[in-house]
Amino acid sequence: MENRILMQGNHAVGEGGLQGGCQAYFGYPITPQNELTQYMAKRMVEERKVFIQAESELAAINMVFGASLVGARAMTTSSSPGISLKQEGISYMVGCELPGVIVNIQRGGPGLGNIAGAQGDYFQATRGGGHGDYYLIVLAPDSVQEMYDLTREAFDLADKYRNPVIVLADGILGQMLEPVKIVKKNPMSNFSAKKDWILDGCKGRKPRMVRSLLMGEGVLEEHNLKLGKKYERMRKSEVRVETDNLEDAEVALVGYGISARICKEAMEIARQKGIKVGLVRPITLWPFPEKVIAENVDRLKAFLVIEMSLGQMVEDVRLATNGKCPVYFYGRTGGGIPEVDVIVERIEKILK
Amino acid sequence: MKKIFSRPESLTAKRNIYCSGCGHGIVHRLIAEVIDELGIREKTIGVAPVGCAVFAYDYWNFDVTEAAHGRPPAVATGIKRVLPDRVVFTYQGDGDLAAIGTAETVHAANRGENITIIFVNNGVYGMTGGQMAPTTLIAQKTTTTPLGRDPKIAGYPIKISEALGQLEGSVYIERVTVNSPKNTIKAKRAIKKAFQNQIQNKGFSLVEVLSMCPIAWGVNPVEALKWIEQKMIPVFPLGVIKDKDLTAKGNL
Amino acid sequence: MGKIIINIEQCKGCKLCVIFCPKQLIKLSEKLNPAGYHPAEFIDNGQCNSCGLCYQMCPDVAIEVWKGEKR
Amino acid sequence: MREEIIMAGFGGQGIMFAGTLLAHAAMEEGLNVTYFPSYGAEMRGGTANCTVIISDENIGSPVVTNPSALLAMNESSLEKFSSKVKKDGLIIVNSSLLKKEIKINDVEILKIPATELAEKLGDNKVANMVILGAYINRSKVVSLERTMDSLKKVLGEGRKNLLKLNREALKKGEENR
Repeated sequence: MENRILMQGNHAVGEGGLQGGCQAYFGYPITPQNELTQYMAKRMVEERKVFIQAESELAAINMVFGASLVGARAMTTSSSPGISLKQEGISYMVGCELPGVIVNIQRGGPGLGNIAGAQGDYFQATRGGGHGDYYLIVLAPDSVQEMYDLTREAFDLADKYRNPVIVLADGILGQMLEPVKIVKKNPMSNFSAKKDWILDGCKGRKPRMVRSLLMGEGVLEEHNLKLGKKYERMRKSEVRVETDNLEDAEVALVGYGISARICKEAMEIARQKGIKVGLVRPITLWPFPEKVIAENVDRLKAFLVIEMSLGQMVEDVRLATNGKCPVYFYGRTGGGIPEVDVIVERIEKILK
Repeated sequence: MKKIFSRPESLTAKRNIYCSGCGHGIVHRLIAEVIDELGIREKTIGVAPVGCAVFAYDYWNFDVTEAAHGRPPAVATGIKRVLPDRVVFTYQGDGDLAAIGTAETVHAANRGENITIIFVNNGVYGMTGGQMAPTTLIAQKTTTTPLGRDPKIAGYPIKISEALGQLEGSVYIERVTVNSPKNTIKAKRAIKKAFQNQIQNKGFSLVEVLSMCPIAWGVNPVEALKWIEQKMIPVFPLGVIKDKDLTAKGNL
Repeated sequence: MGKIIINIEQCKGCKLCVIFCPKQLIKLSEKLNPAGYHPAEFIDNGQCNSCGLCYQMCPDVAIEVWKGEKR
Repeated sequence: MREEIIMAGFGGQGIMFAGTLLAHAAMEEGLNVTYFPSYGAEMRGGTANCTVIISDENIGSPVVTNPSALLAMNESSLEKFSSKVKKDGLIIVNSSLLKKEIKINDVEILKIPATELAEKLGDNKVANMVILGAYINRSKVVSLERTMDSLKKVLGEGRKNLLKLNREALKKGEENR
């Protein structure tokens, strides 16, 4: 066996961040991601990097703004209600083209909701989230290993596009322990030399300004069109998706994150019963892997979308099918977890 | 002949968009002069607020960013912690610092962040059209207190500098004004000290500047100077509110 | 003996320099500048002692102060 | 092979620790494993439980409704989870804290006086290890030796002084079946 360590999902995000070159972390307590902030409090200091427990999520994201502005790889993490508060800062970061990593360990909502794992923030994450006209890459891990891997990679993606990146996980992934293979690499090699936009004092160059207020006639539109081209590049290059058993499938399950693992289990059980079920697991929720859905609309009898919400990603699946294939939905909300047996029953019902 | 007073290097040649008689232009210049005199232009990073001074980056000839409304102290914290050898300051109005950004201000001070804050208090929201600010005086008429600020409805003018002085983390807090040449020269001394404190790693320094807003006050620029003298200073008295240097020497 | 140079384009005619000049050497011009203000105008009668009070109070940093060499 | 274990007891009975240890040993055995704790208000003073799934295949959800085994450290945990155990499953119960008689059909029940055995070893806090030892013996899902090795790693340098006592308790549980 390769060298694996047993790790909590929250800790894996922290360690992934460190391996991704995180130089500054700003947190604020909220369940179920507290272990992450606690982990960073210890590890960032060990690594002689910046750690602050901010006075609020608002302050934390704006500290990320400041740290990123001067060239540091910076991260903040929270859970749903806290992520809502961070949306202001995220929008400003996009406007100013500042990279940064934001991790959402989703819990039940709306409001204070509860502290159980949930997937109610899909819309918020994939439609920008804050005010204005923008998109972020949204990564959705489905294991503790991917909590580590995707957080690490999020830093590269953020720098590559000078745009914040969201890692959208949930309380179950945050709290669970699984073996993780730690991959060390030099995270700064690709992008560190190219930050010719940072503010670090104007020695030897003209003063710079970083801002998102663009009042001149047509200036904001021009800026947004430029950002729009960036989003197009992301759409072209960054789609990630895992598929399984689609070749002979009659029904494809679609789920992300922890729901995808439940789908995998349901698929195994259905196959044991002789039902031909496949799986589509979006790893990037934005850009959404619409192509793989569209390519299968003629062969499949239906898609069944599984989420821990009242149905959010299902809309993206419907858009991708463009009415050419029925899309069914089964979700649990408020901390409920979709049940494997129910999924299998639904598949049987669809095929009847 | 030789030039003895002129536009400092840290100020661009750009004409400012502030109203006639507005105090911001004077405060901008004082900061620019201090930065020139301390020789720190190339290592200074400014953080502009949301409010009338949102365009400050157009006027300062060094690196400047703009923060979300009320968040400059958090942005400055992120900058300063990553680059502790740079000089980082925020420039904030009363709405930005003492209303929406109260938490960020209080906690930056309480952490003793080694940053400098220039707090411009003119008692109104200027940019949005003269609404009540947290520092609006009792009975002062604004567009949202058309009958004058009634403390029973809208509370009292907040003395945020005095409140920040109570915090262990703040090092130096002084209230000044720019309503006369004499006071302006004093204001510059205070701003210089607030920057020097940071350079000497002393910690959180804030200078509150009572500043003229003739338009929102409904007076002409000359009357605005008197307005500060007669109405603001009795509520917001000038002087050193806290100076750990002096406390240590037993002078305060 | 000294003099001041006023940047007419930047001046917004607020009069703060006018009221603080100890020798009353500044007045508002009757002409308008491009922004529509009556800008400040220096009355150069040899009495300016380069005290700089006008510069201190100018919100538009539109005044330069010059000082003559000692004779 | 797939084992789904729910461990439950009072907060402070070392439920989370025992679950983590089992997960660690399973990982060292080269198996796939997930550990999922109950978290939140329950953590403090109330009941605590965790779920460990061990499999030689990929594991889906780390949460199970119907476990194959229940390790119940007290009576209330037994009442809460016993009816959910799968047919032909296993319940190991800490009989030291059990007042009522238990009757559950189609489930094997193993009674271990874990608290008393732990007290004899010098500290009733290691009752969790006694129960875990009994489970390891009964299920053979991980070896005792592997668990002993894992114990050292999970305790770490900071709690090295507790290693000997915990190992004794594991062994005690493993012998009592």
